[in-house]
Amino acid sequence: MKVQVKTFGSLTDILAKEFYITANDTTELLATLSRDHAELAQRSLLIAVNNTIIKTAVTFQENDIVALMPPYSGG
Amino acid sequence: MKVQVKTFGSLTDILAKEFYITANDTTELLATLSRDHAELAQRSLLIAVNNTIIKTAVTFQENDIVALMPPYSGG
Amino acid sequence: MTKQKNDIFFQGPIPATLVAEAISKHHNKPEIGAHSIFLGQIRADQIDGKIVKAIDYTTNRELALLKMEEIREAIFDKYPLACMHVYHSEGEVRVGEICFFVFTSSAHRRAAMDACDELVERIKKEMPIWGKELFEDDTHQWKINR
Amino acid sequence: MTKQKNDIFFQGPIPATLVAEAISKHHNKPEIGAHSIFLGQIRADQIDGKIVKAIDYTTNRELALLKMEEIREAIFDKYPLACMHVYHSEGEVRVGEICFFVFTSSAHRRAAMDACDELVERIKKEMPIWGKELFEDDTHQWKINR
Repeated sequence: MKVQVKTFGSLTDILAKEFYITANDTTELLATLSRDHAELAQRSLLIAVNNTIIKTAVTFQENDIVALMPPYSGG
Repeated sequence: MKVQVKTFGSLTDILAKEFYITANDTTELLATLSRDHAELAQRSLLIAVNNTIIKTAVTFQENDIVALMPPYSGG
Repeated sequence: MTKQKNDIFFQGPIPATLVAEAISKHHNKPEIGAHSIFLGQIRADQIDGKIVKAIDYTTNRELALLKMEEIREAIFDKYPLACMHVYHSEGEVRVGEICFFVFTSSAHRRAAMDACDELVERIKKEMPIWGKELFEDDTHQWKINR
Repeated sequence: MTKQKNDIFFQGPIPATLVAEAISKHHNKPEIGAHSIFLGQIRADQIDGKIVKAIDYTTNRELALLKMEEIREAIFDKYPLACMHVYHSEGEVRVGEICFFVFTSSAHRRAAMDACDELVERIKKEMPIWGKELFEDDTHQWKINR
């Protein structure tokens, strides 16, 4: 599946802010990104698929929008 | 002793805001005022002598300033 | 509309612009990270079918300012505050207007918030201030704090 | 400087006049007796010998607005509030300027104060907002909330 990835906060120092990538599920997506960007491996990440935070691995549908987010630091 | 009495809050509906009176101590002062103003008897009052709140009866010095105050209701 | 040093009393309603001015004065304090503000506003309470239109505040000013110094010192001793400001109206304040303004500032939020909370409680309980509730029919009743 | 309905984000620093305007808008609400306000101000933190001069805030705006609606509903369900307003800066906010403004109003003080407190905690913890601390030497570090 082709999905759109958006990155936020400190992740934008490592990855592009928006890009398209092919992956079957969130696990595969993270594995692919971590292979190319070793710094990602030790990061604590929140993942939202189509604006819903997911707690366990999710299988993608074509054109899903995936947000990769480090811990929040607003306020 | 002649003392100056100042009244506050709801007491000003019953007594003058400021007056002079002769009394030896706070107990005598309250007894005199309650005799002339029956409404005072059931009131809960705070008393300050020369800007110090007193908890027990105090003997007056000449020209003491006595504040008679109902429960506070600021804010 | 005048306010002397250490005088917390403000004649009439406290304008919203005073709150803005108080905030602005802290822009040059780089150690501050949090401000906590409490505002008391006159509520149109209904009592025995009559509606409050204003509260007329009077004080034992000398005793109040002594008590305020005592409270101020206790709060500064207890919390790591950068600043503390308190204003209370004297005289008539109408429904919808502000009669009470407490403002605390600190590096981290917990100190400002807890100090503001404690200041509000202590001032209501310990400051010799009295509110006379004025009704729309020109009668009155003395306010009771619960 | 524009703010759409339900949009909590404000471009750049939040001016003190916005706080005054927010207060003034409640003068015609006779059921309100208490307002509680929290303001976050950019602190000149020193980190490894470098001093913060500003924070640049970015957000996941879509997710943030959905989350804000969820928080807003939960707070209104939990506390008897008359009003609730939240503003958070987006973009660069310099030391001494305001980046976060939470404003709650209620008949009696406890609801406004507790709701304001809970809003501040939940927004810091649950809203997808990130602060990039800009140092005086033009390096940066991503803020971590504790």
